[in-house]
Formats: sequence, C-alpha cells, structure tokens
Amino acid sequence: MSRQNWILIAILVLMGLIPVTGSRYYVFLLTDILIFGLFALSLNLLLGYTGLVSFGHAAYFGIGCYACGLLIKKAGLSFGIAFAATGFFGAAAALIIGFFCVRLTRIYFALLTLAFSQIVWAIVFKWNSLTGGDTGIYDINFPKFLDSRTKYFYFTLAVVSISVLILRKIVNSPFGRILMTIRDNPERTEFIGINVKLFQLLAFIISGFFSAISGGLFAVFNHSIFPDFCYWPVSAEVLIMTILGGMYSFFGPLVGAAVLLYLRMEVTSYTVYWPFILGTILILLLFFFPGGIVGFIENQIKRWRSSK
Amino acid sequence: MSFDLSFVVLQLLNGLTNAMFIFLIASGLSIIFGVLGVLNFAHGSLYMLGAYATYQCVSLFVDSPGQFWWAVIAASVAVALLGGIIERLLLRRLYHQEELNQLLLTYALVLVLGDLARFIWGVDQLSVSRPAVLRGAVEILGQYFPKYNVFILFLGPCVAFLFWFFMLRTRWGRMVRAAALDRETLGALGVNVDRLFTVVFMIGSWFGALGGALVAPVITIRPGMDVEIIINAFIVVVIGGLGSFWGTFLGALIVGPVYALGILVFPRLSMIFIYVIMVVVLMTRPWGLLGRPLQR
Amino acid sequence: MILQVDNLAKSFDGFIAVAGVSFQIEKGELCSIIGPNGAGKTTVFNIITGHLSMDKGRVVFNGMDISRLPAHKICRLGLGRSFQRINIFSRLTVFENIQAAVLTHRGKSLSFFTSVQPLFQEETEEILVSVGLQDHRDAVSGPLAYGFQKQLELGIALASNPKMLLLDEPTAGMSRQETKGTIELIGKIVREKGLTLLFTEHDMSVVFSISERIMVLHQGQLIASGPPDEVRTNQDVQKIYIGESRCS
Amino acid sequence: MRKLLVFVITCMVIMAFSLPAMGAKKIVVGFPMYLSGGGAVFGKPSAEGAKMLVKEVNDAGGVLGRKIELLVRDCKSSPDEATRVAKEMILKDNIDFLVGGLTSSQGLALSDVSKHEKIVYIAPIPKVAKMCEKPRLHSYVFRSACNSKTEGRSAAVLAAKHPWKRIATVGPDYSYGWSVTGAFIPWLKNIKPEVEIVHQAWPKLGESDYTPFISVILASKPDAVFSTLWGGHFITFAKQARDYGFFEKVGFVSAGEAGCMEAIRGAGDDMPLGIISNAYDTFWHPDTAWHRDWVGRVNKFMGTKYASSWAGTGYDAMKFLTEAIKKAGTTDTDKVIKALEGLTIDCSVGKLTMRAKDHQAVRGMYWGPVTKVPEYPFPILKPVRYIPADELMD
Repeated sequence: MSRQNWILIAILVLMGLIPVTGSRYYVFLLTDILIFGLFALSLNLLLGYTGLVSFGHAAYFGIGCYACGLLIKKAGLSFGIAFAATGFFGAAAALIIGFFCVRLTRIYFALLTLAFSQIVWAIVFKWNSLTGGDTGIYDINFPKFLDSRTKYFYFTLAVVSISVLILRKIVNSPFGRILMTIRDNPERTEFIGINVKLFQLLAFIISGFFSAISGGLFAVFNHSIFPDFCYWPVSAEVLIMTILGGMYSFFGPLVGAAVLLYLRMEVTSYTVYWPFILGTILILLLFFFPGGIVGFIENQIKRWRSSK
Repeated sequence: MSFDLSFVVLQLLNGLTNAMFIFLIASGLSIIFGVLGVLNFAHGSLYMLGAYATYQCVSLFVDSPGQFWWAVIAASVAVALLGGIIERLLLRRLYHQEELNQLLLTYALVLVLGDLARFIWGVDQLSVSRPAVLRGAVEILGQYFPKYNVFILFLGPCVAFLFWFFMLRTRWGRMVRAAALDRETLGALGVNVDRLFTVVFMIGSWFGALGGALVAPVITIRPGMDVEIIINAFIVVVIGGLGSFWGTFLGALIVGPVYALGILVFPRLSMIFIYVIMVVVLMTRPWGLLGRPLQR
Repeated sequence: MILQVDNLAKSFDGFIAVAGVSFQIEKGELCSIIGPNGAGKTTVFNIITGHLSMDKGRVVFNGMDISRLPAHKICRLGLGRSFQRINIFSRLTVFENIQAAVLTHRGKSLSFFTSVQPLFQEETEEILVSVGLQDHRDAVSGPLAYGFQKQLELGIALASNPKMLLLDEPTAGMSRQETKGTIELIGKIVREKGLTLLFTEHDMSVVFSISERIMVLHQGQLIASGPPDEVRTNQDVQKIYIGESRCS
Repeated sequence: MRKLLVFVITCMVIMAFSLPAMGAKKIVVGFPMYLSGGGAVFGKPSAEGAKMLVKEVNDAGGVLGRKIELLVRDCKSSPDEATRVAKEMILKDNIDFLVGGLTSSQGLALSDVSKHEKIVYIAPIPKVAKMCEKPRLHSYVFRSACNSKTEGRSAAVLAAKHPWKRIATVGPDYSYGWSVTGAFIPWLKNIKPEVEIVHQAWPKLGESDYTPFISVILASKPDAVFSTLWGGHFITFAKQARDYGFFEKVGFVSAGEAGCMEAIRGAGDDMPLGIISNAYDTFWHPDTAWHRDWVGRVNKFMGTKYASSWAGTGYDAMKFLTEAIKKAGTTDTDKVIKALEGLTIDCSVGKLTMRAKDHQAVRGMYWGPVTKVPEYPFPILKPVRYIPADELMD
C-alpha cells in the first residue's frame, strides 16, 4: 500500500478516536465537517475536475435533506431505506436538471444551475402541506440503532469514508481522466472522440448523488430541515469551502469545509461580524492563495523539496 | 373576486412601477457585464448602500428645499465613487483570471459591504420620506395610484433614453459600445481601456445606487436588502440578455407585470413563475431575448 | 477515395464563409489547402470535423455520410485533427494528454473504477516517441515550450489511430527551423503509418515541398486544384497571392 | 502527503487551546437572537432586556450564590441558523439553559433542539401557538411570550366592536402569519357570525413590493383588513399602501406589534394613524409606580429616552428562568422544569404566571389605536389598554 494510503488510514483512525476524548463538541463539529466535506467534495467533481461552475448545488443537498426527512416523517419508512433512497433522488434531480444545464457553457451554465436551484427552493418553500414551508420538518430522530450522537458520528464517518473512497476511485479512473480533459479543453476532448455533454451529465449525476447523500446525513444529524438549505447562499458557501481548501486537489474541499466550519464556530462566539471576516478571507485567498490551502501547502512543499 | 378592468390596469401599473425599479438596478448590472464581462454579485450591495446613503444625506440636508433630490444625487454619486475604488483596487486584478474568481470576489464584497453597512448604520430599519410634491395619489379609472409611482413610471424610460442617447452620441458612449463588442481592438486604437473600465463600473454602480436611492421612500432600509434584490436583478438581466441594455428594460417589463398579475391567478406560485421564465429563456436563448450570442 | 466533399456552404450572419466547395481526396494522399486569410480554410475544416454545422452540402468519409454527425463520432470513425491555436489539456502532463486520447480510442473512457495509471502505457509511450516527446513525458503540458505543445497536439491527434489527419496550420507561430523539423516529422509519420493528410499552411515553401496536391481557396470558393507545379503556374492563384502581397 | 499530517496536527493543537474552560461556577444561559436583518429592530432590545436582568441579578449576588452568564448570539432570520447557533452553544459553550429566538419558525426550531438536547428552553418572542400544543408540546419548552392564539383572538375582540362585515387578511406566508390569522377568523366569526372573509393575501416573509397585494386587497372591497405583518414588513407595507388611500378606505387591525414604539418610529411620517395595533410594552402606560420604575430602569440601562417596548420580552423570559432556579434551589433540568410550572413572577407587565399544563405564560398585550399626541415626537397607542389573556387561552 502506498504511503498516501497509510496516512489516510492514520487520519481515519485518529478521527475514530475523537469520541474517546469525551468531548460532545468535537464529535458534533467533526460530524458537521464530514457531512459538509462530502458535499464540497461532490461539488468539486464538477468544479475542479470537470470545470463546471455549479451555482445551484444547494438544490441537491436540499433534495437529499427533504427526501430523507419526508421519507422518514411522512412516508414512515425506516431510516435505512429512506437513507438508501436519498442518493437516488439527488441523482434523479441531477439527471433532469443536468440534462438542460450541460447544453450551456460557462456563466450561462452557472446561471441556469442557479435558476433551477431557486425553483427547487421556491417549491420547497411554498409547498406547505408537504414540506411545512418556512417552518420546515421537525423531529427527525436518530434511528434506533444509532441513538446517540457518537453512534451517528461513526455512521457518518463510515458513509463519508466509503463515499470518499468511491469518489477517489472515480477521479483516478479513465472516466475521471476524461473529466479532467473536459475541464482543460472541452473542444479538444470532443475531437478525441468523447461525447462531452454525456460525460458532463454523468459527472453532474454522480455529484448530485453524493450531494444528496450528504444532505440525507445532515437531515438526521440536525433533526430538522428548512427550505434555507436549498437557498442560494448555501451554494455560495459550499463553493467557498471548495475554493478555500483548493479545487485542484482531491482532499482540498474537505480541508476547506473543516477550516471554514471550525472558524465559523470560533469566530461567531466573539463577534457578529462573521460575514465580514469570511469576505475578507475570501478576498485574501483570491489574491494571495489562488490554489487554496492545500494548493498553497503543496507549492511550499514542492519549493522546499527543490531547494534541498 | 371579480377582476374589473380598472383593477387589472392598476395591477399592471403596479407591476410596471416595480419593473422600473428593477430596471434601474439591473441596468447597472447589465452594463458592467456587457463591458467588463463580470457578473457582479455586489451590485445588490451597491443598491443597498445607495439607499443607506440617501437616508444619511436626507438627514444631513434636513430642512433645505429639495433635500430628497439632493440626497438622491449625492448618495448615488458617492456610491459610484465607491464603485470606482472597488474596481481600481480589487476587481481590476482579476480580469485575466477565471470567471469563477471574479464571481467569488464580488460575492466576498457582498459579505464585506453588508457588514460594513451594518456596522455604520446599525440594524434598525431606517425610513426616508417621499418628497412633499410626490405625496398622495392620482386617480386612474377611479382607483388611487401613488404620485411617487407615477414619477417612477416616467423616470425609468427617461433614464433609459438619456443613457441610450449618451451611448449613441458621445465619444465615451461610443467607446463603451466598442468595448462591449471587442476589447482588444479598443486597446489597439489607443483608448485607455483601464480608465474606461473604471468609468463603466462607476456608471453601473451609479445605476444600482440610484435604484436604491429612489426605492428608499417606498421600502424600509435594512440589512439584508442587498441579498433580496440581487437574484431578481439577475433574472431580469438574464431574460433580457446579459449585457444588453434594452434587453434589461424588456426583461424588467416582463418580470414586473408577470409577478403582479401572477398574484391574481396563482397567489402562491407567482415567485416560481419568474424563475421558470428565467430557466426557459436560458434553455432556449441563453443569450437572452435581446442579447447577442457570445462569439468564440 | 477516403474523403468526398460536395458543394459545401456556410455563412455567418449574412457573411458567406464557404460558398459551394467540392473536392475529393484519395487514400494515402498528402493534400494541402492554401488561400489568403479569411478564405474559409478553417471553416471548411470545422465543418468536415463536425465542429460547425453546414448550411448546405455533404461530406462522405470512408464511404459514410458524416454530414450531420457530431464531432466525437466523426473522430471515432478515424478522422483526427489538430488546431491552429494550441489546443491541449494544459493541466495534465504530456503523458496524460496522450493517454486520454488512447484510452478513448480503445473504448475505455466509461470505466469508473479501474485505475487509469497503468492503462495503455506502451501504446502511449510509442506515440510519445513518434512525436519526439519522450523526454517530457511527465512535464505538465501547460507551461511547455510552444514547439513541444504543437508536437503534443499532433500526438493527441495520432493517439486516436486515425485513418486521416486534418492539420490546421501545424507550424503556425514556429520559427523557420522548427517549421522544417515539424514538417519532416509529419511527413515521416504519415508515410510510415500510411495515413491520408489534409492540411492548411501559410508557409508556401512547406506547402510546395510536401504536398502531392494543392487546393487553393479564395473567398469561400475553390479556384484551383492540382499538383504543386500546376498550381504554382496557375494565373488566378498568382493574381491572388501577388495581389495580396501588394496590398500588404 | 506529509502536509495532510501537518495539517491534522495543527488542527488538533488549535482545538486543544480553544477547549472551553471547564468547571466554571457560572450558570450559563444561551440567547440566540435575530440581531441582523429586518427583525433586529426587535431582537436587539430584547437581548438588552435579558442583559439588564442578568445585571440586576448578578449585582444582587446571583442565584444560589452563582453568577449568571448570558451568551447572546446572532441567529439571523432563519430557523436553521437558530438551530445551528443553539447547538453550538449547547455543545461548545456548555450552556445550562436556552432562551431566545424571534420568529415563530425559530421558536419551533429551538423547541425541537431543546427536546433533543434535553435542555430547558424559554421562548421570549416566538408566538406560534402550536409550539405549546400537542403534539409539539414537550416538557422542556416554555413560553413567556403571549401566543398567536391570544393575539389573534384579542384582535378579533377589538375588531368585533366595529361595524365591519367584510374582512380581508394579509400576513407573511409562514407559521406565524397562518396561526394568528387562523386564530383571528374563527373567533371573530364566533362573536359576529355575519362576518365574511373576502380575501386572504399571503406575501412571502420579507417581501419588498407589496403593491400588487395592496391592489388585490382593495379590489376585494373589504370594510377592514386584519394584518399580521410585523416589524419592518409592516412598515414597508404601510409606506406602500398609504398612497393608495388604503388606510382611509378600510379599517385596519394589525397584530405583530405594528403599534410598538420601534415600529412607529421606524415608519416615521408613513405611520398610518388610527389603525388598531398592539405592543408588548408602552412606556407611557400604565402610569403606576412600578411601571414608572420599570421604564426608568430600562431607560437607564439602555441609555434611551423612550423605553423600548421589547426589553420586557428578554427580561421576563430570563426572570422566569432565574426565579425558577431560585425556587428549585438547583440548576437540575427536571427540577427547574417542575419549578417553572405554575410559577408566578413580577415582571414588566406586572404579575405573570406560567401555566403548568401547557408551559404557556398567561400574557396579554397592550392594544389601542395609533394616535398623534403632543407629548412625543411620534404617535403612540392612545387610548391604550392591556387586554389580558386569561379568557382567550383555551
């Protein structure tokens, strides 16, 4: 096994040991980070690997939330079945929406994804009888076999690890390689015999699937879900996580989610001006660390190695 | 409920008034995109700052005749200057980068400017009174219609025509139009493109701030109004065509009345209609109703 | 006969770019299209390869009507092309650039869970060697020197194992020396693999040295076609080129 | 890949340093509140009121010999933000009690958090009735605010006194608007069966252009309109409605504290006169010794000239909590719950009792028509009276 894999396993074990510290806070924070990390990673399959700027990814996260929540609360399904179905709802929505979106390029693609996500939000917001409107859906309990925060943390860790493994397999597969060629040059990719739109759509569906999985995890973790989870600022936030960590490295988005959520948790204890700080961080990032945190560290290591 | 004609006309006028507000705001967004190629999320913030600045100026000029009008002018110009500074210091450095980075920069500005406004003016809802001449209403087909709305209904097209005239007849206008068509050639012709971009961004900011200043008397000024407006402005600009000035006008004329009349038919779905229009336009004519397809 | 183009026409917003062009190319032929700027060369290429739709006409490749096929299908039929502007995958390494094309050609592009790393190493290396890039195997292609990038483009086009190559100004932006080397390389590869070649070129000495047949395009119309010597002496062609040089 | 390891270690070090100090003797109360955006105008003074009580209690030596620490956090307008902030405070800051939230959706969300986290939650402002009704009611949630039912019914009682038959309603399209309107209509029809509801307008919460709704309401030709638009939403509506001759054409009864000093001053010249509305507190009324004392304390604490009508909301909720802790003699959650049930306190509106059966304070509100008066530079509710909730609760 490669050194990289050993390090990953070590990190996984370290994370698994967090509940042993007895801190409810870290268990909570880490679960949150894992869930949003998965969300950011799945966005990055489009952003960093396929070169598509989706400005409406909150839709798939939100669909995951509501699919899981509604299947449990309204359809009375057990958690296992509801959660398993969640990803397919996300993938189906991504298939329908993506089908139209991949026809457009660049800014128009971003705007169309935004418009679709706003439709999803508006439907969730206005369909009171089903979604509870602004009040949301409450009291989504932990399932019997995961009836504590720690158990749910381990469940999340397992689901996210498996998802990350699959995503990593995908980006290192021939399919993933073709996505990168599309990112770099969709026109040229067409002329090596690739149906670019089909590949973009497939990437979109995979991304929607895992976004919905993260949404489903979040619905139960949070016990309640609200239309704001589909609202566009969530799309912006997950984009910022991805950029913050570094969109050109596989684990970048995960790191970005960790840093952003941790900072927010700390900063909001001291000041109400968190948006100002986030905005400033983002500006600094764009001007001085365009590769994000992981990109920056990678560059430093490269420089250090070459100077040796 | 029966909808008699006078009522439908009134509702249409309501929609058109709203259309003119959105037009004023969105036109700035459209001009900036047309020339600079930047989709400016922070445009909503400039609109909000326009409203706040108007409030500030009204309280500064208190008791002077025409205080509202002076406040509108002073506020919009001040925000335009701020726009110039933003373009010079920040946006300029990202022109050669990916669109995503520009988008994120303007979003960062939304966060920063929103908190700055909160820091300066606090969280209270602020209110600006209508100028005395425009208080009250006129009667149209037996229904009351506010004078201020009548004023806006006239002002919108006037501003549009004035700007159009400016674009058509002045040297600056011709340069702006040329820049929208082909940036490189313009530089080759010896035009100072940097300065042109700053000026265009200032004009765009001025439109946004003017919208904010003029809307101040009919809404409450408060934190959060920046984010509320920006998606609507995007919708209008997209429907009309990114970068197309008259397209924005047309987009506003569609969105305003559709929303107002939609409330009559499907009260709760009116909001969804607007997004659906945006989606349909993007799917069938991504460059908008009056825009031009992007050249490769 | 490998490529047959019938009465091709295309206009943009009323500007006629291509006005009824017809020609045929035999298997194994080395042909070039020349013509002043704006004559419609690139447009013809783009239409043949499915990058642009045509207003009128028909394109038959290897006995199959490809007039309405999308670009990626045309490519899979064995029609490779390169571009006038540099068109590579700039964040990937040289090896990865070519490997992507190879694995697509071998129908592996839709496998999701196998590792891409070890796939088609030999085939890819072979192409790297044939275009002379074996020393830059693991370099990221974006920052590479211009000449290497042009070679890489050629490599990507070859990786799909095409029957015919369409090269749009393969030596654009190169020095005299580089141009000579590149053209020799192309000639060598084409002859070795028995490919058919159609290319456009601005450097007349190159055109006349390598082409077996030259077609001259002017204002969207084919005004001459034949072996180099015949074209060189053609009155119309001379008029265009001399006239053009006088103007500039 | 060494960088990942470095990153993880750095993180752990940072986390270790930021571990909250354990074993503090203070009683920590979390107070998430709407402090930025349209509702902040109410949220801020409410938080100030809570701080004021904490200062008073701590100056007097604290509760059970322990000082109280109040953590006020911004939770913006949305329920999801309230959920997040509350959970953070529970898990990270180890708060002992939860008080706060402004919108009804936030109240429901925080109630849900308190249920899952098994922590006492007192709602100072959220009014939606079903929060304290089955099946939503649970043992951890309490409300010191009045509720949407009593508010809607009070409005119905007042509306019934006017000769109005055709009534239209307008309210924000979310739980608060629905529940107050839902309480108002049957109560009014009960008193006056001949009343007809001619139109119901549901603009979204935070709507910026009410004009289309205004014309539709007018076109339905109502005698009066019942509104549940609150805060800045009402002001925006009023500004836009005024020039349609709206308030001359129809009577107007507004729930949602359109008559509170903050809203009236926020509306400035655009405040319609003569409309009937309500407020949690009115600094000019009642003119009794204890109320004058209360107003004086608020003005002194907040440095204001006209005491906020919202300070009482935060103050009273915190007072319920501290009195319950005193009565229970411990901060043990179950004992505090027992102590809260049936507890009566002295607060900004005089005596207030927390009912044992549904954890709802029996709280009324001040109602009256908005009238210009010479004493103040802005209109006030006059004549104003406190409509007690006792008979409107069930």
